[in-house]
Amino acid sequence: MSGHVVPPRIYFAVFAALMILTALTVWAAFQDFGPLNTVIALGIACVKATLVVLYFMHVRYGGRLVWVMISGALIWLGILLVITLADYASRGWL
Amino acid sequence: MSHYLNHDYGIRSWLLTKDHKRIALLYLISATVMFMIGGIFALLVRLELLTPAGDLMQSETYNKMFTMHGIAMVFFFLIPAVPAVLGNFLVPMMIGARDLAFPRVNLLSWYIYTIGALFTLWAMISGGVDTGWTFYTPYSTAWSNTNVLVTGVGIFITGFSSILTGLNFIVTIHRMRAPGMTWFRLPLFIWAHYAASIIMILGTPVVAITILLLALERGLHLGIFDPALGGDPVLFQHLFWFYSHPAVYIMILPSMGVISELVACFSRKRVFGYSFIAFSSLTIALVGFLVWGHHMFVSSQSVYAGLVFSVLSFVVAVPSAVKVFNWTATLYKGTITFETPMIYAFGFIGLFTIGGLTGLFLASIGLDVHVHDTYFIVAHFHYIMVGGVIMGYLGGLHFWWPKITGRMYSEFWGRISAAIIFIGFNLTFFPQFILGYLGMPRRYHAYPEEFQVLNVMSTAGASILGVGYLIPLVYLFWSMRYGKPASDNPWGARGLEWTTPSPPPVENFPVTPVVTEEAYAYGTHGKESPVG
Amino acid sequence: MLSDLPLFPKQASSMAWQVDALYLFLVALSAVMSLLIAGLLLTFAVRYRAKSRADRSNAPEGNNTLEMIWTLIPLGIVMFIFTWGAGLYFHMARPPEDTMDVLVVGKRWMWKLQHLSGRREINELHVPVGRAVKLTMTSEDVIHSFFVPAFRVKMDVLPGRYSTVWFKPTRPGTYHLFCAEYCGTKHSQMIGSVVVMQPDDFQAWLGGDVSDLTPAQAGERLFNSLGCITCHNPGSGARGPALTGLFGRQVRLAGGSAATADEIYLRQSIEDPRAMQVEGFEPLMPTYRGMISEEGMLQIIEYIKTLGPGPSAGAAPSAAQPARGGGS
Amino acid sequence: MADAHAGALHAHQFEDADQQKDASTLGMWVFLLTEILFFGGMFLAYAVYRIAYPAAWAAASHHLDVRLGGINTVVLIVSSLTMAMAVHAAQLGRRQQLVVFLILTMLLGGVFVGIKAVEYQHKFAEGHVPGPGFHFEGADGRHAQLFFSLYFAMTGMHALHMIIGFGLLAWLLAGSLKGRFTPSYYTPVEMIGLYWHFVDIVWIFLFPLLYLLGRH
Repeated sequence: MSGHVVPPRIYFAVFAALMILTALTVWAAFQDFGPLNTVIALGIACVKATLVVLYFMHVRYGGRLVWVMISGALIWLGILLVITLADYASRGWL
Repeated sequence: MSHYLNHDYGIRSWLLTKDHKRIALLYLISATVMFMIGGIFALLVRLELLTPAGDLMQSETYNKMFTMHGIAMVFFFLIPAVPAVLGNFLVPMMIGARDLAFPRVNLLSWYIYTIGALFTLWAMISGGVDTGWTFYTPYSTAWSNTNVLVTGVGIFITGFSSILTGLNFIVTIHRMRAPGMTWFRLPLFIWAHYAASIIMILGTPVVAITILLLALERGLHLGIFDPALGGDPVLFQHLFWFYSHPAVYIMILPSMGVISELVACFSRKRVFGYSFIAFSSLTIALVGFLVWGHHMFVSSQSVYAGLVFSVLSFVVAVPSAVKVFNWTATLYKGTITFETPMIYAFGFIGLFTIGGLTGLFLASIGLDVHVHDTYFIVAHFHYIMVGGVIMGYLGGLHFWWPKITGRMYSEFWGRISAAIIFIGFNLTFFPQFILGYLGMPRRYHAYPEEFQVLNVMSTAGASILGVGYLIPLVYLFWSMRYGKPASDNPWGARGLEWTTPSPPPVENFPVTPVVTEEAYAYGTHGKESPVG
Repeated sequence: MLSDLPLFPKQASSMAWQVDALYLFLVALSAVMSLLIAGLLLTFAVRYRAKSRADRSNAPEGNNTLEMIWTLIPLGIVMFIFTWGAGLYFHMARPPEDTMDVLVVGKRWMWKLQHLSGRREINELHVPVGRAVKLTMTSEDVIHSFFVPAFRVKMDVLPGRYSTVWFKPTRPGTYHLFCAEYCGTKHSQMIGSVVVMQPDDFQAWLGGDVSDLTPAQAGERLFNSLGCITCHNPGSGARGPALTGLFGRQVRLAGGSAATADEIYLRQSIEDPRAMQVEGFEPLMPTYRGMISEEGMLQIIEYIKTLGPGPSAGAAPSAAQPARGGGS
Repeated sequence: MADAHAGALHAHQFEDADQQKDASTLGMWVFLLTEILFFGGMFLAYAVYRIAYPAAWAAASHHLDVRLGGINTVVLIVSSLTMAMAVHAAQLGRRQQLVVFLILTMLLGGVFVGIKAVEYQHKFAEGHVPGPGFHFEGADGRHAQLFFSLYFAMTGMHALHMIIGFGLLAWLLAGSLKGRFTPSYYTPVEMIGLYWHFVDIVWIFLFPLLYLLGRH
């Protein structure tokens, strides 16, 4: 699962992408896209995080088990967020 | 012969040990101490409730008693009991490994547990804490004048010992299995621990951050749940129960694993429906995370959220029922003997059945409104926690005691004390179901007189239960020195842990075992001689 | 002694027998299931004890049909119980239209209640038999819980929020009122009683003490003394939005969002007016946080509720039938 | 996570070095999963209040310095790159490179924490620290105080992780100066690298959530 030597140019490419995305998200924050602002900011953050996980953290070259575990943890986080927020969203309903 | 107990001597060899078996014994000692502390608080609570007027102690004192009873029992006994003692000892042996994957992390987890326990004990000695083990805000953040901060720090620290234990088990079960030990040859004890470990690593961090936020609010005015700032105390309840409900499964799943081993061994038969029991553990671990809101049916969470939590709570009851049916079916056409561990297993199945069925009352949202926060819920969770977890723990402790110490305990006293515990338990907690339905709220220091008869019964039962717990403490301790030496496999049980000497050598197996058969291959190799 | 031992609390509300019916069903189900399991355990334990010579050939190690049966049948049963309990819960969560309202403030360690006629009570609640009663509750400090076992109702009472509970007493008598959510040192003394009276007796009791203003009148008095009236007057060109017919209506806020003018909206508008800026008005209103007690807040809200549609805002309305805004 | 002794190829409980490395990597990942849920609790609180009080939170967010936050984001991403390069150097057994990249990573980590300290100091000066002395110029100080409570809780926990990471890097540096790591044994470098990247990811989310949303 590990021991895979990633060529540095991939690291640099990922780094460049992260930098561009950072600039993009700052730029986007100052434009008015309405509710889309939040979507864009979080979307870019997710892309950046995915890049770091896949390349810097070598998950792209790793075994299936790590994939399963990461998705498991994200599902659990999703459970926590979605169910609790659903409570707040439906507080007024009867 | 050299084994893990005698290959090295001195306190240093224990406090710096990296042997999972010795760490299990360290946990056994500290968990027993915490159990006795929690037990003393419980007896004081029951004594106070003998009379309706609340005249034994001040209400401040009483509130601290039930709080510290809950904290000591939940965080420092029930959660580590089966996994950190029996699991630590048995997980590597059952899968044919020399140790856990990270022995130093394992030792670290015990030190973390101990430091957390010392913090909490310090908080108890220097004035105590009175928030209830649930730490509901804003009472805990703004109104209680007791040692909430120190207690919170203690529980926060201890959480990491649970995380590290779970982490160790998961990696060990994935990576350290002996050749031929496929997933579906694993003993059900391992499946149960794997499922519990998932909860430990995914739930515990949430309660850790929750307690931390509470501490920040109390100590540094970072008002995350403060209604004065527009914060929501119900959010605290969401975060708290996201861990603390699944925590129930951290306690009960490993105990269920023990019961699967006991029932198979003393029926001399493969467990009925192996894969169904295995998968029911995983189902409980997953669905158990979706039901936390049933602790909040009257908290003013939304009506629809309540309904969703209610239906999921009913769903999670099904895999538990499946386990009970499968254990019962295992007895069919078995060759059953009634040694002490088996008596505990029978006790577990009976009490857990009642605990589970009364869970249906609470999952039923319209009925829960009435019994919520009454003695009904107290009775229910003691049937699960004491009737389930502790019965399984004691059964397992007796079952593997010969392996752990190399000595047999007194079978006579074992059976007597199991019976006393069973009777005392029911007398203590069954009346509380009725009390609860009559409407006696929990955490009451004084109560209306019409509730007295049932409270007296409960207190009488508690004293019997207390005696029942003291007897094993005496004869188990006695057996360590004077007990009959145990053979490698005194019960004629299957499983890798019974193929090594009692007590086992330092690295468990002289040569790494190769597994060629299913778990619980009773019968296929002819009957082992019954216990002598 | 045991003959005095009750197994059920008194049934004193329309809800009580419904809850008891579900309870009894579950008790029966539990008894059947427990006896079934215990019976099987005992039978097998005796029949297949090591010394018996019972036939042990073809001992099964599993049976998928059986597993399906004992997974699906319990699933069906619990789903049936779920729908039963859920129906009951909806019934509890939805108060009927025509209720007698009482305002409740919990504080450590007492219950303060006020009828809409103005009569105040502490740790006691008098209600007439046969009339649905709705409580609007809030807390001054920590979380409490309003619990009347004889009515089978319970609801948490939270600081900074309003929760409601309703019940319809069916039998005169005096019943326990408990605080069910642990609230500190004297939690077990935060108790009282609910007195259910015949309607005539209740009217006599209610009229027995006329010195108090109704909550709406007290709210109006507060409204005037705090100077709210200077801006929130129904005249044109007023600096604040008119409150006539406001309660229950949709309000457009500055910034484009909308909110329903319910209790919590009014409370937030009084405490953080500039956070709840109504569209078309200047942010002039100062905060009234800390200047109004929890009871005062409930009274002002009660007063605003009575400002029904029509020009006669401010006129003393009938307190027993507060005007409720249209559906939200 | 690694339980190996210097010099020994693998610890006694493992069959071989591969099994050990496998186990260590898995263990580290499991640990990082717990960290996701740890921060997850605060993200939940954030979401609940952001949705409940959007205007107050946007106003409060305006009082954060987006330039300093942005610079810190860049600093942290560069440090992730140097950390990745450090692992790369360790894989290839380039000891000098490893030392240089570790020092660079530590430096960048130090810069990040330093800038964070400056920001905290601004908050103290402006009275934006929750508590009795809290002072806020905007319309809705109460809910803004909630924002700053979470701001300090989240960035504080993140900074604490940075400081722990800094200590771990110092330990790695000492080890690599002694030549402990070889192409066949560099598990600690890789594990601490994973941790460092994880801390970076947390910031990648904190930056938009705290500094950017509601900025326009």
